[in-house]
Amino acid sequence: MNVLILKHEITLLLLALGVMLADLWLPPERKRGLGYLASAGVGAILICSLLTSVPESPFAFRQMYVLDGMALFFKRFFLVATILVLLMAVEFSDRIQAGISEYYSLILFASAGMMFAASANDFALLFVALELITVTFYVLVSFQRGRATSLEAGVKYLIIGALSSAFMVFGIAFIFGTSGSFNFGDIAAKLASPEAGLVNNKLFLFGLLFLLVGLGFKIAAVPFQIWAPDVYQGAPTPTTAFLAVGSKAAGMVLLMRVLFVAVPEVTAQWWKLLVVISALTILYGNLCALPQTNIKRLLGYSSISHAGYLLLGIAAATTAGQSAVLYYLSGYLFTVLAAFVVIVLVLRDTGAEEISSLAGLHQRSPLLAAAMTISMVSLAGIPPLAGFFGKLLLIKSALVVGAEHQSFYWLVGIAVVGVVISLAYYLGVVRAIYWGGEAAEKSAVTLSLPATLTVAACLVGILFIGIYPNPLMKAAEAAVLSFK
Amino acid sequence: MENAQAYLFYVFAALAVICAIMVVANPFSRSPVTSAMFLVLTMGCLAGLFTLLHAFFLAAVQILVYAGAVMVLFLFVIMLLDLKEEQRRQVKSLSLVAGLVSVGAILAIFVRSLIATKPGEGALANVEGSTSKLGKLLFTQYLLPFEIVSVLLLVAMVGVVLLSKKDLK
Amino acid sequence: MNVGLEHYLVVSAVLFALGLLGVVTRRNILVIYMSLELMLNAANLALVAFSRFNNNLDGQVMVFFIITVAAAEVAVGLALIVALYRRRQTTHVEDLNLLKH
Amino acid sequence: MHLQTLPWIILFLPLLAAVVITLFTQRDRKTSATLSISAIVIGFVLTVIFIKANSFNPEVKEVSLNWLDIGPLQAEFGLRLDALSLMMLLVVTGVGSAIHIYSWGYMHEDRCFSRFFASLSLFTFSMLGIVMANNFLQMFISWELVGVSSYLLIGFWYEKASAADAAKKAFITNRLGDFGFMLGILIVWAALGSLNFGKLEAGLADNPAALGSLATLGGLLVFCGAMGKSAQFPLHVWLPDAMEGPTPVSALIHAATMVAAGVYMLSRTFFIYTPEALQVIAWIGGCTALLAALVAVQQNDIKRILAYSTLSQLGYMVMAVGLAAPEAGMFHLTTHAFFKALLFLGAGSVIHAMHHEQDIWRMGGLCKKMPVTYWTFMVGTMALAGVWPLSGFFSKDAILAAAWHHSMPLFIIGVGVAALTTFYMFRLVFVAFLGGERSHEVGHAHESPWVMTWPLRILAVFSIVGGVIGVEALFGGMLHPGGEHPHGLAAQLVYPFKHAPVAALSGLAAFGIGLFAAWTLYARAKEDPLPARIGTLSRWMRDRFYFDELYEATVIKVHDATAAVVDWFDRWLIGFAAVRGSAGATSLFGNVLRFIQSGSLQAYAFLLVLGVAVILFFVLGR
Repeated sequence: MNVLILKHEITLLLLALGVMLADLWLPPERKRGLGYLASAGVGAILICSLLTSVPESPFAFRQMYVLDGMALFFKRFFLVATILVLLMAVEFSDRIQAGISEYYSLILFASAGMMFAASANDFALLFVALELITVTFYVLVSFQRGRATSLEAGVKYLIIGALSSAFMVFGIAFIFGTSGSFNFGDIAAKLASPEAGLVNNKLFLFGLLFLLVGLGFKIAAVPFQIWAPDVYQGAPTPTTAFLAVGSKAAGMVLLMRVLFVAVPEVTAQWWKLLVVISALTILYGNLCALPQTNIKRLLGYSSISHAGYLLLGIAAATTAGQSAVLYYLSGYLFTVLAAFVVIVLVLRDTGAEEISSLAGLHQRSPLLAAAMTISMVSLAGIPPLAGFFGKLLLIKSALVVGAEHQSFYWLVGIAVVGVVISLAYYLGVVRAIYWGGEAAEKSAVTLSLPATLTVAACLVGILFIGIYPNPLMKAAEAAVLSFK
Repeated sequence: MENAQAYLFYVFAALAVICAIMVVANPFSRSPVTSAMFLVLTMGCLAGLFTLLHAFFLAAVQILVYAGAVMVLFLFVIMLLDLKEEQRRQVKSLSLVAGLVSVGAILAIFVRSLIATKPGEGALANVEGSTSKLGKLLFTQYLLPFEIVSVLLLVAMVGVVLLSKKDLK
Repeated sequence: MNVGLEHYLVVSAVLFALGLLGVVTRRNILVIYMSLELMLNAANLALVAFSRFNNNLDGQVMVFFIITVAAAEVAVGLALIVALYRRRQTTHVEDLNLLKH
Repeated sequence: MHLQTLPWIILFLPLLAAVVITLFTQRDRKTSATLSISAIVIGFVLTVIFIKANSFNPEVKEVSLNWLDIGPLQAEFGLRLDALSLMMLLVVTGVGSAIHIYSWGYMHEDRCFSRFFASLSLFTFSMLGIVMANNFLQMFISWELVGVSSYLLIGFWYEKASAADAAKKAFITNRLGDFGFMLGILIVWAALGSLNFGKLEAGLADNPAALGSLATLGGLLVFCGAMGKSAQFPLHVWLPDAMEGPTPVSALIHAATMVAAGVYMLSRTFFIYTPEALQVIAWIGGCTALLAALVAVQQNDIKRILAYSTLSQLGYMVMAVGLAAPEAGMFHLTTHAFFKALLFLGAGSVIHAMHHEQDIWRMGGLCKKMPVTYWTFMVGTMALAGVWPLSGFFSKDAILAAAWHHSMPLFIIGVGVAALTTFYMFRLVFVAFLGGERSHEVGHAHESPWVMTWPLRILAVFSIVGGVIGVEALFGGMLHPGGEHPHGLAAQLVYPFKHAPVAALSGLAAFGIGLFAAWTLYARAKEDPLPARIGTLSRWMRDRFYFDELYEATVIKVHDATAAVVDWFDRWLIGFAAVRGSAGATSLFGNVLRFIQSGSLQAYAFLLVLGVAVILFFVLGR
């Protein structure tokens, strides 16, 4: 077994420890800059991961850990997200009273957890990776402990998170009990052999459903979405961004691996459940977002609806649907991070998070106004931006399946209705920026060079993925092939 | 011998369930301290059940970590926060009924599935949870999760320090 | 009088359900948290029972992980509850009402 | 040498400039202008390098990326570089550079200097997109972008109601044509299954009947797009109004780029037109040329005269394409780009000096005040009128020769238009530049700064030599490989007289007649003598043959009536019942649903457990 297969995770953990240790010697005023160092380090790991290809034998630790195309795709995804979130955290640092270096290193630890999740091929690894992410996020969410809302969000996340973990653990126990293994490959093999009768084993399905509670909590799908708006609103903004992108994507990759690698037969049986969940999630997220006035809460509901769109591709359970999920997530990464970076930068002085406080942004900073606008327009799914092609691919994959199961046509209809509803609130944000009356503050928003670069990177990402979708589509298709 | 084990099972199981009821729905006291104390007892009973299942190492860990460390932490926090005066708040009957119904439904579905499946048929109970065997597994096949858990403990440590440090520098 | 796997599983499920009931009905965050621990213990019991009757030690390794993770989670959770108490002087869920709708 | 990336750089530099200006340098006027200007100048230099590196080889080069492929839908994003597009590239970047530089001087005092340059760069990007596109889809996207950016530019002074209206009019008229264009593209795609020009051409060469019964219709629908952009009758009405934009914009839109896009597109897609379609195209071109020339005779606004002149010349070019001589059309497009840009910039220089006075009857005697402007303007006029050996003579002759070979009536129209052209251009020169001062503004007029005069000088040089530097041979070689073309300067100079002597001589004769008429009527005129002589006709010409009024009375009235009906439906049925109703219901749902999100942790936990119970029941309960 080749330990080098774990090189990305190991370096990331070492980087996290390094950042934590560097805190001991750095004078307080220099600590803020540690974030740049950390993101540069993550950048180096990203470059390394880009140079890595899928090894001959992708497994390690007796097939517990796998480094296939899918894992590699998501590792890169998480690394990009981490870089941007770290840069965002640097801009946010003046609002964190104590322990900014710990904040950076916790982000890195959570990122390491996501990297492990991307490679999990075993329920033991799935459990510990997910718990590493969740426990780290308990701390990250309540990091601004001077703010009551941050603490409240932390406690809510803690209780609902622990509850869903308990469900998940109980579920894993029964999956283990009925199938006799934690390993995805073993379970799939047992499931495929008809004499074992696992497909109709009710206790096995019971366990699987409980496991889905835990994963559903991570991606914030109905009916496990209930925590998301409160936590998104209360958490420090970089944490919210990481929660929206990283944590959700970790849930998605695990969900896909469980559903398509471990229990493909059951997934095929359960399409109706997935369709209903997807439809409800889309509707719930979009409808609740309509009357929102707090921008972070709005994005919380919006992230619920996006989980619904992602589930649409999973319900389709085809290669096209899976690759559409990967494409959609990548677009979502840049889009949502762009929005959160703008929130961090614009609302720095006032601390208000109302949509109306974005008024007159185009006069204060055309760049940020453009970034927010493009992000909202992309989230709403207007061509030619990333969000549009993502939705197009997802809907197309669902339509193909619709020939077999009519319900998918209904699901597509609901998805389209969801898009129409979402236009109202996304464009509401745009309207607030350009026609929202006079800016409360006239002063131009001053941006540091790294901040400008972060915004620009997000914008380039959204536009590139949207205008030239082919490379990413091909990469997603290649990643999905590893499920075959 | 068989019978003795069966009796012991029923004793431990009944005790565990009764103590668990006392944790969540103690008719005599709503104090968190009593809940915590009954939870310790439940853990103890579970350790007993573990022993009956020949999981000797885990039984020890259960007592040491759960009853010994985790529950002490709970009690410590309860004492630290001095939570006496909040006992007067009452459980709303509506939420109690709703909770009972949904939890009962889950339990019912579970029991139905259990009856439909009969997982225990033809099972031979012969595995021994000895420390050496577990240790071997832990440090070979399960090394990776083990290491991740160690990182998790580090994160928890850092998190606890950050969250409970008195002064914000 | 033969005690089989099902007996253990029923006990485990009852404990899990009791924990769940505690989470849904109790108002003190600390007690809710204890109920969550009860649920985790129920899962542990099921795992150990399965491990014993399936003749497979992997389940016990998992229990080891669960206990460790639960300890870490409890530590963070309690620290969070203490921080909340310091800020708001409460451990009651009804008082967490800043974030809604 | 390949230099595959050069064309991409040329294409995307202006876009980059536009983006950077909008996002970063709004407040910094100088940087904005520098960025925009350097983007296009670098583009020009790179074009020259690219052509040089490929040793002026008119071989077709394509670079393309697979832009999108979802199952059967395959769209590519590619650049096609052949003689046609390279030459057009030179024109667009070359003339564009001159106009950009000139704008620096002309727009110097404008408040929204940066916005102007951002729009200008966006426009350049879209135009380059049309020129280099290798497929219909990409061309259509750039085509629409040109529409959008010209809307921004024409309506640049949007505080002025007339400018805003003109921008709207241009946009809507173009949309009409574009709708036809889109339908045409769809027909071509449905019939041939590809949108790539190279593949389409090869497919049609293999099987000329591939387009089937819809061939003529498809061709004409595609031509609709060109009618809109190149302002052909009856969609010409937007172009004179577009003069409301700043003068450099007029030069850019009317000389090198937007209006030329239609002709360029016709040449690019020449292979899809059936003979019947070409017949229609030729006649529409001829009519436009004649009509516009007549209108130009009686206009008094210096920019409007030039606008109608442009219309008339565009008619020529479209006619050339219709006469199966796209190379002649492109040749005229190129030379026209030089001298029309020159004339517009000259007019701009005059207007600048006259403090935005545009009536030629309030000028006069400017030749002494503004010698550079006067002489360069004179060169432009002579080139436009077709004086041998200036560039306009050669290109106009090529068109007349094509008409001579194909259609007698069109030849006569062509010669008539040539005479009219000379007449109205010299009317302009005599009235505006010669004679006495007609207003006291003339007394204060002085020559423009160097940033404005140097582009004039450079364009003047090209207007003189543009006809003999091998442009025609290039287009000819591209569209009719193997055809004969003269070599050497002397041979070039006399080629028209040998090739089609009648056409060449009638062109010169037309010039003579036009000049004579203008001289007799206007050399010493205090006011316009024509209305007195030809009465009604003159009024019709002045009022542009009442096309706007006609549209006002018919199209717009019908449109308004329809709009009123639709509005009623919209307001009462859709608006009230559907939209209000569903919007109301939606937000009601939203408001109800969010009370689920009560903020109570207990309720959250309960809902989660309830959700689990429901899902369990859904899957295992039965």
